[in-house]
Amino acid sequence: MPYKSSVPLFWRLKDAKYSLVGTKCITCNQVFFPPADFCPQCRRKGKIEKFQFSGNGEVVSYTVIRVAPEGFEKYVPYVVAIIQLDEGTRISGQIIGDINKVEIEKRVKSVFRRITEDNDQGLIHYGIKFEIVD
Amino acid sequence: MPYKSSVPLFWRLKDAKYSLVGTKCITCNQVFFPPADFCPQCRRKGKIEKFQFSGNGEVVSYTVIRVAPEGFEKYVPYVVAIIQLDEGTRISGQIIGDINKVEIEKRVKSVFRRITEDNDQGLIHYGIKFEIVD
Amino acid sequence: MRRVAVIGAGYTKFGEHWNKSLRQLSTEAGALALEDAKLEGKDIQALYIGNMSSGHFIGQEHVAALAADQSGLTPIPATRVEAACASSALAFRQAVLSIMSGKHDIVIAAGAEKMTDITGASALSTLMGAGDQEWESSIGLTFAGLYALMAQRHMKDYGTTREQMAMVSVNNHKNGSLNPLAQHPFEITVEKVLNSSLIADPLRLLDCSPITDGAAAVVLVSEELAKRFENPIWVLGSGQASDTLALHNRNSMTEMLSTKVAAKIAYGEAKLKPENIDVVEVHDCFSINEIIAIEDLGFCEKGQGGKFVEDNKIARDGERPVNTTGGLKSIGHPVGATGIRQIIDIVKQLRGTYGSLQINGAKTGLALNIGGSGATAAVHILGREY
Amino acid sequence: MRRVAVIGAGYTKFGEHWNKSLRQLSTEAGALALEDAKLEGKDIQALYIGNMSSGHFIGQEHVAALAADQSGLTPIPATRVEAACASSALAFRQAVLSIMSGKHDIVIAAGAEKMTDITGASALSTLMGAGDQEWESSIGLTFAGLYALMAQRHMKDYGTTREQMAMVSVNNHKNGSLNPLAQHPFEITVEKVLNSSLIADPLRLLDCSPITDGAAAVVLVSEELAKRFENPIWVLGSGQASDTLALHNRNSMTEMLSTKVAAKIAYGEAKLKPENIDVVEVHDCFSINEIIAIEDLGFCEKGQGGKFVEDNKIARDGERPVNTTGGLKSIGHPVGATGIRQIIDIVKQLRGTYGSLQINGAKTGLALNIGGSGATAAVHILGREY
Ligand SMILES: [Zn+2]
Ligand SMILES: [Zn+2]
Repeated sequence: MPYKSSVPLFWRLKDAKYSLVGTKCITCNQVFFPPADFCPQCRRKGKIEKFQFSGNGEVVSYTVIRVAPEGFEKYVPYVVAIIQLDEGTRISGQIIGDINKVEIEKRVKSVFRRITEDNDQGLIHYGIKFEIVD
Repeated sequence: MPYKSSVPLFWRLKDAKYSLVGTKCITCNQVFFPPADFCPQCRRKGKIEKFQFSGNGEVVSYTVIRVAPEGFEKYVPYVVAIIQLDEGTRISGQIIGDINKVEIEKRVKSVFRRITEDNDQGLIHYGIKFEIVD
Repeated sequence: MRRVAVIGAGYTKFGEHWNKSLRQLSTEAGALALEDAKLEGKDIQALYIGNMSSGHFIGQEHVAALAADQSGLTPIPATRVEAACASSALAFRQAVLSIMSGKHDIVIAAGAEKMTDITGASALSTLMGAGDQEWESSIGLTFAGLYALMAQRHMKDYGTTREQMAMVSVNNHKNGSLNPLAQHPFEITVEKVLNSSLIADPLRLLDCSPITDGAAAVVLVSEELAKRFENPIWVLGSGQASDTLALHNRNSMTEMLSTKVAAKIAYGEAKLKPENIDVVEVHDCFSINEIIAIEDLGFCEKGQGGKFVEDNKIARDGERPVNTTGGLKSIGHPVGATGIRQIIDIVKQLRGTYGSLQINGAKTGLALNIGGSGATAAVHILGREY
Repeated sequence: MRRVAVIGAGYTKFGEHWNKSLRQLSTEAGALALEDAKLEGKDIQALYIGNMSSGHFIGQEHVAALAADQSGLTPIPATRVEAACASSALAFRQAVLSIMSGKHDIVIAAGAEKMTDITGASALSTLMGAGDQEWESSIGLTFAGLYALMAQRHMKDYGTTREQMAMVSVNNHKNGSLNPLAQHPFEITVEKVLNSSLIADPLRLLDCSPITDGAAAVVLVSEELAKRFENPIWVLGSGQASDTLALHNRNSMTEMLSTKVAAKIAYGEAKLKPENIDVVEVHDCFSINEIIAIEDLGFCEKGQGGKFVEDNKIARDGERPVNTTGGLKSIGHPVGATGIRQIIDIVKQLRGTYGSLQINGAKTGLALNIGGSGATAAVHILGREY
């Protein structure tokens, strides 16, 4: 199956996946999450630094996944959303809690949760999810 | 891993894999194994029929596999050869028996044996192997 | 620039071919195209094939060489092109470019996918190889999920209704009921769509194209050679564009920039406008995508796609017939084959000899093939005359 | 026909990049090529990328869109080309054709593979996706096994010796010891090769190229634009050919028909003969393949490749320097990146400014990239002048 998790992959992405650490181009102030290695606008003139996102944001769109891909079958139904982070970029993430409370434009904050289990490798994957802020 | 076995695949190839049934173009008398659906020489003028190979042939080249791909690890070392079948085409296959008796140009005959086990699906795959004719 | 024409075309029955392998399907489609062109294998100078994920579906890469081998076409150059569900429109484009370049004069372009040798769940996961595996697949998103996200926002921003999306599927099944090669050649109703099981809200089973095996192939020739063939159909424009792989990295979720850019190029090359297009093939992997595509291609204003469908303008006898032979929904969606299947249906309409599927008087046609959630789009415009 | 030149080139360090993903490696190679060309991202009109099996190695298809996205090059057309280990030579060729066609004037062609995120056994199995999965992989054949079958027969038919094969690896490691980007930049001895562990008789570990991560990219421009750049290197010939996917379906196991056909086309286009080629890159995935390649390319008679190596004719100061920067054996073999890496090493030799790697006076070069056990071959000939 295509979603392939590996130890080096998780190691490479741990700051981002576990702590919402992205990057920022201090030349033009654009922020990037997932972290970008270089600024597509400034290119060679860009200067990239690490940047900590607060995890606060707003629902741009969402759906309820009822037929899941391999590895996620036992979590259905679950909500997946696109979140506009306050600092200025977007990310896909699950929203936990009452499905009926999820709406476009609702505020969310990030929480740290189990994402899935990898039966092949016996690994449990954790990462950032979101919950609705009342 | 790329070698993907599936029930439909085995079903499609069962006559060939289990019984060395190939095909023959009765327009030009060329034989095909693996079975070809159409004759690349005669193309639309070709007429394809099933054709039973005897399983007798000769070693064109061989090697001893000592580092195996997934699914074959426990069989190393094993001999893989290209066999010229008497009826006129070539096939890759394992040669069982004493590794030291295998040589280019030696005569072989086909036997039915276990090929590998598929741990994902719990299937045991059987098929044609060869042995040296003294 | 050197002009290029399609002079042979054919696709296999689409469906679950448990008795046929990828190599058999590819060979079959190639033979159909050659027969249609009244050419022999030895006339072909190069082969391009679109295929998304044979590595996962059947454990086989290097499928261009395999197709050339199995069709007895070696030693001609054989090249596989991949861009998820847009793989074969890109293979078609490379075939066009190779003739324009002067390297070749007669080229076969094919698309093939064998999806049913693995389980449905495994196929769904394989399809997500088209999305961003680090940031989309990893959180449990599916393809239906990505298009559901677009649908939710399209409904919110433009008032597009659940019923309008259902009408896309109804239209395509109605057309597909006329197509003997379709996987699901029967009519459905809006009610049936709305009562089918939820896959990813608001999308239901009958909003989604199926898992399919199939192959499609065309023969392309240079301007000079085209004149020797009956009824050549000309490639008037070829546009291709890319966008971010992840949906969340785009500014808008209700339009596809890749489609808009590709369409602009294709219209420009063809010197045609949306109102000059007689028959249209769009990529209805999910019903919402047909609505978005109709807007992005300029057949109506942004946000009016749902209304356009509701007003029956996409019907075979409507203002702008779309997916006249069934679309991905009814014909099926063997991902790597769809782009060329679309082009073949345009070619057959433009020839004017498509039997019960014929849209009378069609002189120009457009095919839009999309990869993933829109990271790749390819637009081809074809015409009876140039 | 419109001429095409390479005006920018660069490859990443080859090796096990546990801290870098495919997307990072691709972006890095692209940036190196753009910097070398003194161009900006906005100047690039299309992207081609060769990649064999990202679907298996990292669970990601659609990598051309990903590369365009990550490099900030959207919405330009981005196309992935796959032909096993020959993927990037074919991507290069499509870039050339796209410029010849007149569609584009400045194109980036890249190759990338990330192979070390999975285990070695799994990587071996993935590589067999290049062979025939129904009739080769299914009986336990490996890639080393396929080349071992060729080696056994070459030894029997032509008296090629175990030592001559070892000398291929010794030569390539000697050259690679000068290359700071090589994965294994150290010298080895014939004895060391002969004492390394058996992989598939007669091939031993040091006959085999390693598992590698890496990426390579070049910028190509049309004839008209080339004049504005310093030291353009011209594409004089591009040949590509196919053969049966399975080794057992070929008449000969000691030569590759695909190489011979591709070479004939490339020599013809370049109006050059083997004796006019100053530097050569061949596909030494296994030592025997360099010997077969030298013969098939016409640098010696059939069967004399072993002797050619033994007589040191392939050395940097020999009659026909081969793999002057280390070859696949010493530099490493990220399968989808190798074809363009080879072309880059030819380009840098022809520019005449390759520092300690320079072969003095090189004016013409040839690169041979092979897919699988020879079902695909691509030969490119480049030159300082045309
Ligand atoms: Zn910046
Ligand atoms: Zn025949």
